[in-house]
Amino acid sequence: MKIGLYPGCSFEGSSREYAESLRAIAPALGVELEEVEGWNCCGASSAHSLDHTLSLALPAKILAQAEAQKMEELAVPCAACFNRLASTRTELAADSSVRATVAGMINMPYAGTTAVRNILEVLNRVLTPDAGKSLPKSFPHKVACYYGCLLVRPKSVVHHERMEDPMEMDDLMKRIGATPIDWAMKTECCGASFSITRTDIVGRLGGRILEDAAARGAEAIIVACPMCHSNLDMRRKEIERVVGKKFNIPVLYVTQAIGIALGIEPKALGLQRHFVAVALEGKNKVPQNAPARRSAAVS
Amino acid sequence: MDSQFEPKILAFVCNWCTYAGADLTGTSRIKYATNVRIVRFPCTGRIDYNLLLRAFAQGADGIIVSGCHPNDCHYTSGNFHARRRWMVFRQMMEYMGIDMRRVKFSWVSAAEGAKWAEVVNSAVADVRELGPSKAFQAMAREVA
Amino acid sequence: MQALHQKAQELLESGRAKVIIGYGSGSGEKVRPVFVRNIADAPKLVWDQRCRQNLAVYLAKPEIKKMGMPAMVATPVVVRSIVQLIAERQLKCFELITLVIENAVVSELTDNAALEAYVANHPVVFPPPVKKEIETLAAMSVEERFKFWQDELSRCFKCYACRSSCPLCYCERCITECNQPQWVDVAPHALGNFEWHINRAMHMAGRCVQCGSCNIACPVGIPIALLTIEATRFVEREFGQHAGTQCNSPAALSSFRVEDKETFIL
Amino acid sequence: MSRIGVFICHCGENISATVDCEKVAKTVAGVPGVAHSVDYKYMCSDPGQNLIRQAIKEKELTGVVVAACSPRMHEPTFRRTCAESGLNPFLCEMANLREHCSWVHAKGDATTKKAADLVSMMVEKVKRNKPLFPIKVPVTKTALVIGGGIAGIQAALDIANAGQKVIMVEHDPSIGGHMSQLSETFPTLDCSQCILTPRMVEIAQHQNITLYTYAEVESLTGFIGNFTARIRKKAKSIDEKACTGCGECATACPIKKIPSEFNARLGLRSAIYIPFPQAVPNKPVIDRTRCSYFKTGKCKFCQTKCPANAIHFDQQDELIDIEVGSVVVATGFNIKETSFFPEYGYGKYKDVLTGLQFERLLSASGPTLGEPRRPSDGTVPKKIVFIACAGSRDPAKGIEYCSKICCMYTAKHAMLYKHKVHDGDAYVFYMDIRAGGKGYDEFVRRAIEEDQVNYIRGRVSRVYERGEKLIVRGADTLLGAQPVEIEADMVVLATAGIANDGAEELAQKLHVSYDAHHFFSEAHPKLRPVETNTAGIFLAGACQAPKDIPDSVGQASAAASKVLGLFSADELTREPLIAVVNRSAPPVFSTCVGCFTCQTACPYNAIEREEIKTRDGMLIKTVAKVNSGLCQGCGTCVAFCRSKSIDLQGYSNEQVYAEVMEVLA
Repeated sequence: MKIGLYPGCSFEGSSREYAESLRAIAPALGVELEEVEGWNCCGASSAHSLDHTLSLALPAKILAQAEAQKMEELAVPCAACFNRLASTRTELAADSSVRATVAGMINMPYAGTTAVRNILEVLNRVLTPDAGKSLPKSFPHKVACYYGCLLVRPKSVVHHERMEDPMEMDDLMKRIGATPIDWAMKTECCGASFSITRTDIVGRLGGRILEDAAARGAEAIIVACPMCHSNLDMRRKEIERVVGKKFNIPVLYVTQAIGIALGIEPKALGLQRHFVAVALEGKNKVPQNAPARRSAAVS
Repeated sequence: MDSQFEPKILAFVCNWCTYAGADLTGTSRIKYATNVRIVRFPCTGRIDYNLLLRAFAQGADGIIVSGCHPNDCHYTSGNFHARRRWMVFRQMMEYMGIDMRRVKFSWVSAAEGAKWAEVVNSAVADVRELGPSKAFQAMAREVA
Repeated sequence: MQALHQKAQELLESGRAKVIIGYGSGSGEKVRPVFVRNIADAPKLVWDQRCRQNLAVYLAKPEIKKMGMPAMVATPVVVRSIVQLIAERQLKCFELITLVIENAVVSELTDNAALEAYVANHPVVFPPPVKKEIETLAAMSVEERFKFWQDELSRCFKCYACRSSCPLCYCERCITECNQPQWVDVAPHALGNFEWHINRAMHMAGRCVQCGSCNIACPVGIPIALLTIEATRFVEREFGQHAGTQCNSPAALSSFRVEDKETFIL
Repeated sequence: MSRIGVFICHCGENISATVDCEKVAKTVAGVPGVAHSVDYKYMCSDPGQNLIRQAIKEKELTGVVVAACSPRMHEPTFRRTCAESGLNPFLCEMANLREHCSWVHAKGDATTKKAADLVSMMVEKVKRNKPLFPIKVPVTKTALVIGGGIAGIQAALDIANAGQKVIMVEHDPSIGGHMSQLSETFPTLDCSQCILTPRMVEIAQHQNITLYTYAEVESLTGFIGNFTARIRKKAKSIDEKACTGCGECATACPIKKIPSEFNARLGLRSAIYIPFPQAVPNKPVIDRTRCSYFKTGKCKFCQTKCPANAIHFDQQDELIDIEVGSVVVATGFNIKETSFFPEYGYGKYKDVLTGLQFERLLSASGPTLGEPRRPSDGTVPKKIVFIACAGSRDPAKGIEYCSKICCMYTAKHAMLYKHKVHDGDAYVFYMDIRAGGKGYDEFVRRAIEEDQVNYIRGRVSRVYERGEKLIVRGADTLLGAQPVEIEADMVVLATAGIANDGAEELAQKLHVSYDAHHFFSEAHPKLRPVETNTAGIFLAGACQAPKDIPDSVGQASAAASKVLGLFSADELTREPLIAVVNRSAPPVFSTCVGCFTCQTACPYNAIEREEIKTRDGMLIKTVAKVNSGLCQGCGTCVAFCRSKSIDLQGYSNEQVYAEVMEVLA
């Protein structure tokens, strides 16, 4: 499957390991990623609270460029970027006058032909139950799938059927041999961009998430959003200070967990970059038929 | 500059669903194009295809035929009869070379005030794009 | 032919039939309908490949009805017409004697089941030119068909031979004769002709026995049978009802199934 | 020559704000045949109607067009006005300038032009209207009441006590409906069963009432005054005459772990069961989907234990055809289950309950004998949270409407909880308190002030389990949207009232209309609140919209009075808008050729065959004839008639043709 990719700024910085792990697992899952050329900031976390039209124009430019590259679909790994791109696409589809204004601002034609996909949608398409059975390793751990807010809301944009209790990541984890727990904090707020300005709030909100995951015996928290990751991983000290408790639960990107199950070495997945050390490993599956391996070697 | 082509659109609707639905459009103050004139019938079953022919012959640019959703007919089955009639009529009109995009068929219930406005607006937009009916104009020319 | 003459004589002699409607020699090589009321005239009846006209049209004519019990020499299209007329309550099977001839043997179709069985064994066959016309039209675009029919119908001068030749056009008052309101423009101009012919097609939808009599009757050679054939074949395709095959089938157009499938209703 | 009067209504400013009424009147005055054309502020007012009355007399009008609101609103009004002035009412038509023009278009020439078109269409139609006269049909003086809840019970008793016959059909094994499940009722806190059960008994014993329980309406045909209903009496597998209701069978039944419908699945019942002790009739039924015998062919324990030999496994469903003159639909409502709420746990938390379930916990006859106890561990909750508007008034949940009863019953629940658990804390999260009704607001105040229920104005965003507690997270909007978190033992959701399963299907069987939420539609939201659009069928209770007991009872009595009004005469008059097959002088008699295409088209079997014969009995021809009692005037036959021999009065070929020709002229 060939699909467009909008990396977004955190891919280059705070969530490098997300980028590394995605790029590492993509070939194994048969995904070819084509980056949007000359991409710009999506405007997340600030533009939409400053200037509404600007907050549409920034994502529109990205989408227009994707269209120019004839991409039918655009994968957006960052949940915040995904939300901005999807919101923009919805709003521009509904109102032709806004569409005209924005097209004028970005000075590019915009038709709205490129669909926006989050990483869970893409992975669910390639990592089917059948594909899961033929993975070299399994990831036999109890995990708390943490979706955060931006992948499932708002309803008018994302049209998520079970936005209070999404299951896409849980399904993916089951397919790589993990046991997702039933917990209460799946879509709670992590504090998002307060990661920088109000770490006390992050401490409180993140604390609730970690407490519930820990109480229910999770060995890892799985995320699909750079902000969720930085709040739960990078701000772990702050959380522990606010809650007054220690947590040893590592936070993994969904792509890293899958990478482990694919047998990719930890470094290629960027596991060493985390603040909270990741000591989870994949488990070798008993090879089901040896000849298959041999033929793989021959080819 | 030429003024915009304002299509004349006739709507044949049933009393119980679409007429009431169009009433609701009014009560909800939803605005739509002024091009449409509604003719009220008790039921879509009553709507004779000859009225559509007459309307086109008389210079209508577009026609809307609308009634109750399947199973909702006030008379149980008038709309089912109408549906079959329109299936055959459309087929024969097209077989004789008439572009049936000028005729919109819809089910609009008494609760679908907004849908009525959409049906009218889309009929007006579509017919405006198609322009005046060339086929009927050509045939009518001979009458004069 | 001998057998037919004999059967005709028997029927008239016994008084079971008052008139035998069949084919006789016409001008030149042609055959024409004959109405044999005297035993002595029985040998006028002819039976061969040329006998193609749909004689069922006479069943509804009041002049013929006055003659008394008819026996009709029936080709497959005649039998289909009779079945459809029975379905439309214009006729009952015992109100006529249906004679069919196969391998020089004349037999009677005495009840609905026999009529239906005969029809089932004799499916509709179009002469090659008609078949070709159907295919040509099917391949045309809507615009091309408009031009085709405008050209063809421009010759129509509303003689209504199509109507008179059709065994199923039995209305005592045709829609064209309604003037309050005037549904169909009386004049034979493009619009009036279009209105008449689409009305004829709509009226024949699911009823046309596809005999082609209207085509043969048209003095200016318009292939008008195509319209009624298309209407009826559409009904066959969409609703599964075949005209002239069932003596008690409901009218195809005024019945419905909840699961009828259309593609155009918003 | 026609002399048509045209009366243009401004409807205050409803029409005149966007339509130049004066100009329309002037334009139409020029239409041939128009003898009089005026505009006026309120045509439906007395002076407005007087304008019409006067003009009919002074100008000798032969037809009237009132251009005002929708004919669905005021056509009867203006037709009556004409009739009072000696003009046949069917010579009056309305042009819909309000709903179809002024309200949906902006002010401008195009709008005024459209208004003039709509009026002249109607002028052309009315020129071709013919005087019509009402049709008389006989009335069967028996009413069918569908549903045996409080609304159905009230309607049935009112009709029966007035001396008319009633047939009541109830879907469940017992009548009583939701009211029989309630503990106590607001605002008086009297016991629900104490006030209901005497009426249930009255139904069973009333000589004018025939009761069919465990039965459904299979079909309804006919028309006002003359319906035929087919009732399916589902097999109870019990000989009701022989059964004494002793209950031995239920004790003997080995299948006992079936969630009880009556106890909102908080209690259990057996496969052969009487739904509750005060059931009417007090006879059991066998639930064939659960019974061992019906599933495996073995068991019959109940039969061996029955002292009356009343159990018959081979009993069949029975179909009964009944003739009725009128129908009262009182099929009630249902509520959303907890599984509908993802944010409150998708129904996976045992101690998150619906209001109806909590009602059963509070009921002395309920599974806990009136003690509020947690279904999970049987302990008494010390902290309880009630969430009002669970689903209701929430467009995101697809339920925009207010369920009406929740504010009151939530106050009642909190109050009753406090009465039973004195040291407990009760919290109510609410959006608004809608306590309109006699003694209602006082009741809520009492809950807050005397029983110290904590009312928090705000929504609950999430409920989740932590250990044995339920964490309720919400906001207090009166304290500046401050987050609130309550560690509760039990959460009760006042879930939205919704239409019953199968409401849509029933509406289709009865040919009544229903709204987007499948509640049955009244004929007019204000002026005809108990009638449906189908003559002779009335609505009572929550099948029309969620309502409380007093409203349901009120509407039921209203429906009963409508039925009694209908039954007050031996004949009723019907609108003559029916189809007619033409007749003419011999030798034609009729242009109908007797193809009977119309017969297959008619949904009401109203087309009959008429044989036209000579004086000495010779058949001339067979033609179609319309039974004026059965014809409902849909006109489907008219559009199918090839020879145009059948026409519809009021929507005749000439009339509709003239409308089309005029508007495009």
